[in-house]
Amino acid sequence: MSRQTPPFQKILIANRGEIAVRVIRACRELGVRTVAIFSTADRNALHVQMADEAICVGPPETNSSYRNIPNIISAAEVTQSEAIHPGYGFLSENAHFAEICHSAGVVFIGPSPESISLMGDKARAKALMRETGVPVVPGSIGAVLSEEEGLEIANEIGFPLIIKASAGGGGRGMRIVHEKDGFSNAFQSAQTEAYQAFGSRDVYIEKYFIGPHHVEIQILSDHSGNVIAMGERDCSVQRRHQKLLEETPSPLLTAGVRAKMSETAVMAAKACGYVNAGTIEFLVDDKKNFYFIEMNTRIQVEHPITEQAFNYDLVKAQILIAAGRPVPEVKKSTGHTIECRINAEDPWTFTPSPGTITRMIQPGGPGVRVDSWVTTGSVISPHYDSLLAKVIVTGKDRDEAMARMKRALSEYLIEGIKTTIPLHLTILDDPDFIKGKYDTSFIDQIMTKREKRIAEETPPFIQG
Amino acid sequence: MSRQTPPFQKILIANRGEIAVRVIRACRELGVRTVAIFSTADRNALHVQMADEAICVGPPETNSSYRNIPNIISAAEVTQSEAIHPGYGFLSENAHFAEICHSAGVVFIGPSPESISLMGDKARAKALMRETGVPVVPGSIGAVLSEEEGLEIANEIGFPLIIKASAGGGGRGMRIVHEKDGFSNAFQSAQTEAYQAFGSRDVYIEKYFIGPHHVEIQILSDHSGNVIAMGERDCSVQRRHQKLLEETPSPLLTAGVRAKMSETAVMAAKACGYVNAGTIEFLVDDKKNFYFIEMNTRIQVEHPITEQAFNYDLVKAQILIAAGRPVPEVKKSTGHTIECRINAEDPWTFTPSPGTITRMIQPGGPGVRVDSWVTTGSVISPHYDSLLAKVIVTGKDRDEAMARMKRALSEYLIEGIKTTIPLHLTILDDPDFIKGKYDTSFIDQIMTKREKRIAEETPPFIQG
Amino acid sequence: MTNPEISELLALLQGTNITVFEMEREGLRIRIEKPAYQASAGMKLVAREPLADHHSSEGFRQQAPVPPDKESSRNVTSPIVGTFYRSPSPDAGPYVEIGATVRKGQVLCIIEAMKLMNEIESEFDGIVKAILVEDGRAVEFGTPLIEIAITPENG
Amino acid sequence: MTNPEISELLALLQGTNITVFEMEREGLRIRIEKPAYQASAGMKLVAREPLADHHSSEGFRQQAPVPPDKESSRNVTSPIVGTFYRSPSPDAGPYVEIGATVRKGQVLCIIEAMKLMNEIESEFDGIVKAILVEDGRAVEFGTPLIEIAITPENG
Repeated sequence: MSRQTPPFQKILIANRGEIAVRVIRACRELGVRTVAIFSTADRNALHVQMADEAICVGPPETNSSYRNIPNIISAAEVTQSEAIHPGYGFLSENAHFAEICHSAGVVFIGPSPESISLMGDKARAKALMRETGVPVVPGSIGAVLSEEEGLEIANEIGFPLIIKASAGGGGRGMRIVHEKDGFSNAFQSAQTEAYQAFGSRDVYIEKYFIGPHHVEIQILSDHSGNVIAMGERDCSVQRRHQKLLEETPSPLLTAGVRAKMSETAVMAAKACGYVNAGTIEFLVDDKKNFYFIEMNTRIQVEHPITEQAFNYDLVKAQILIAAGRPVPEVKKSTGHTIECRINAEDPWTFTPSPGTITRMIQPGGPGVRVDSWVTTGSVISPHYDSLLAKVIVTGKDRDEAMARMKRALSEYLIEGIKTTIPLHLTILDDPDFIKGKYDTSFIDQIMTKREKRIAEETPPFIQG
Repeated sequence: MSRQTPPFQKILIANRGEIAVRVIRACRELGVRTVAIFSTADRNALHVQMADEAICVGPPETNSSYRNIPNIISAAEVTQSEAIHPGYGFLSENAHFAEICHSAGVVFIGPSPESISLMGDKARAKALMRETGVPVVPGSIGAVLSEEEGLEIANEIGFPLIIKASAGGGGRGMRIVHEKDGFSNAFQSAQTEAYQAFGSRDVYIEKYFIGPHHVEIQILSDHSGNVIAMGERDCSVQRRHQKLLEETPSPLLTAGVRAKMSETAVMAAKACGYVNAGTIEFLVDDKKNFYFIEMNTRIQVEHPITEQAFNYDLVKAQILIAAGRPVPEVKKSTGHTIECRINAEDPWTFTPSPGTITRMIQPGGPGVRVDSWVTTGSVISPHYDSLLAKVIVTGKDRDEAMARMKRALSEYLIEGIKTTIPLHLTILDDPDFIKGKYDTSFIDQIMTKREKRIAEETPPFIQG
Repeated sequence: MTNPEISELLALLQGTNITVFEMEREGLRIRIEKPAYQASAGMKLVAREPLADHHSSEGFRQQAPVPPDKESSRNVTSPIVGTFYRSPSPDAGPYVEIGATVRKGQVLCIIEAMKLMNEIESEFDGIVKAILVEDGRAVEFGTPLIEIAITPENG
Repeated sequence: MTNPEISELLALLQGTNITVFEMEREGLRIRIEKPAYQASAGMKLVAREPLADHHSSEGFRQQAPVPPDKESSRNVTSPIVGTFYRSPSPDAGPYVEIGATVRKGQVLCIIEAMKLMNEIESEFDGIVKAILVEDGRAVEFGTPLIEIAITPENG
């Protein structure tokens, strides 16, 4: 790859933290010069030190710096950058930004603004998937006007189901119904609550899953219409929709289900004319039925587990595809790969723990990859997300990968701030996790078990 | 692997530096407790901090500490260690130490004392290989008594050839003969010089290779007689027999030669009743003929490239085999892997550069593994070898691996001492290296090119 | 341009001290005016060091700004990223020269960004002591542009 | 046992202050005696810290030795790794007790290593001030064994 003509002369990276470092690494291997952007809070950050050029785009607040479209476009212009890599978060799924890039003559490394808009609008995306034949969570199409219509749908999709206010959010006008008997009351009260909260009685019905699995498929497609799927990532270890640990292969899937999901993901990507790297997120129930949730039209935080499993550089592929090159060839995956996200947070309350890292020793050795932007002396600012590092391990099988992750985490020394490492070690010691039996309710269970353990260890209050 | 019964309860690691750290990592993944040994110079070294227990075995001088057999055996006894891993160097190829381990009831993680002695005696090893049908460097068997006998052998093996004093060493009594015409004079002067230097006129004759390649095969065998070969490592980038950079696959070998060498290596290992990990070193000429040089009866410094290529933990395998378990299964290798040895040395004069590392940032990201024992604040003592770290990268092909290594080295920050990183970057930029066209004379060529470049850049001395 | 897009644009302008924003696209034209933003003077910048010796950089890497040498001087810094110009057009003379007396609100220079010319006004009454950036050079957020010796009444 | 092995053994003993080395194997018996080695007193040891909190250690990890509290005290440290015993055999009384007057060269304790009993002699004339290791405990190279209050004439 190094001996190919570089796909671009210079790329601006419109991001910070570990993903900015990740993109710089890809660029350097491709022979592409890099421009980092930074806020005044990040003047000494690693991505600024590593890039060939660096340009301050604003004060710490992200709206004035990392989301400041005019300053970022202007930075690309004054540095004569040919392309912008948006990373994840910030402007990465902002169709408007992608459009401004195009009109400014700068390549946006990602899909077209149209694909971003389409997949960013959850209702439109779901409708398109339904048309395409991609399974979506069963339920009503649009608002359910009467109890009778509702019952009809309920009989079709089965129980449990959830009634939601069409205009809703935050749990208002929401009812979970476990069997037919409760349907009538629930429907009426949901309508009433919807009206009181949002001024509209419109509600819709969806199948409700207890403890579903979150499994996603990586896809990659080029301008010639080649779309490939690169296996799955099981992201069910989450707390309030924040992923904590991901692995591939998923301990849940069979080869047959994997093949079907991959095929479906390719179909979904083709349906929206998708180009570049993207991820189709699926909800999977215990019977291994899978349903489209959404498509992420950018690189994912957890992309490295796919990279290590396939010995394949997804970020380089993004850049090459954006330059009009074909999707690089993919070979068979090997072994088992796990990623742990190390956040600057209290491991049990998840309270952010900003501060200065007074001492750090990074793990190493066989099968260990670390993607990080911090080092001894790094300042963790409260302005930004708390992701410090991702530890990615590969083993010959799941058992070896788990043992390796425990080993790597136990040698990761980070002093000066709290991190989520103790939580990860607890996850890796959990009997259900070890057996591969976990779903999206897993972290709640971990927390409950821990509270119980602490309660048992604390001597009971002796009544007088 | 983590869910197997640990092969041992506790292992003592009779080594220091990165290999001690490497063995601790393997033990931790296997659930085995570790005992580090250290000299008073290494009290704060990483291997001491990482091990479960640590025991001081002597003052800085290696004969009194890391080679102090009584103290090491006693350390194993007082800590109730069941086995000793010798790493490489120090006592790793000391048959006497292996024997003392056995008589003290401690498992020596490595081959039998007999295999070590046999393969450690170069003449006996060569004779055994010849008997076994393993190709050895063609030449006389024992001393050549007369010029006539010498000429006969010369006609058989061809020119160039080398005449060496049987009792010799250090170049005394050594003659390289490029064609028949020079043979007579060379033979006589070699005999004379041999007599003057060593008191014996005995000389022997061997085929002489100009710029040969150094390629070795990793083998692994268990107590049931299973012997497997795990591909090759090209170690031709060396300076005075010190390896600097290794890669797998070798850019020199074809699939056919690789298969033949692997078969030969297995044959060689079986011939000496070998158990555990070992390496058969071969000299390979430009026509891809290969000849046995020696067998290293221990883990090699460069073992990680095989580990990353095969997703296989060789050190764990060593420990499991020592505990009587079978050789773990090996799958197909993938991609291309390179290792650079980062030494605390002046990159051009190779003068050791002891001192304190005032600041260090370790590389990371896709396909990068670092095996190191140093961190910010580490003291590099003049008492020990200068190996600081090994950077191991894997790419989908050789081009990607080279680009990745350059990228990883360019982000490796080590302040306070000199390192060989600039030399490695020069190697990776060399047109011959890039083409994969190099042999053991490569580093001399690199140095010559550099001197020429410097001479050209320096303005000539103007004569008055 | 939809309402969310306009509200996003307004949010973006909020953090800056851009006073005028104009944009034209597909028959749509937008012009936004805003009072000048009071930058906090004396922001301390720390030098960015290159990561290693062999990591040379020829591109955009501003030097750490030299702080004004006297308490009585203040720098006007760039509120945006763009290209610095001393005059409104190539034919016109510069807005200010060294030694000129300027009033708060007076235009000192322009910064071109995304084809728009952004006028940069003085935040102080005083005398132009130094022009810190060459004409036509790129500037980043916070780059000191012009040093003003503060008129004592304001100091 | 070959000559290289013997010369190796001698080299190994060189760095230690082992005074007697005995070995028996396959009809071979070796005994090596050597005059007592003068250890340099006052070697400064730095505490080894565990790498991280969750990295608990219950095994062999000596505490950093407390330096003798007075200039006039010296520690006799272990020249080898092994097990510390105060008496020559379980039935016998200890070599020395606190308060005992000892002479340079007098046996203070033994350290068992590889089934051999190594007598540790005092390097100083003085009075036994403290016995720093419990009977039967493992010691490493450099572990302070016995604190001697130096007799003024020697101090």
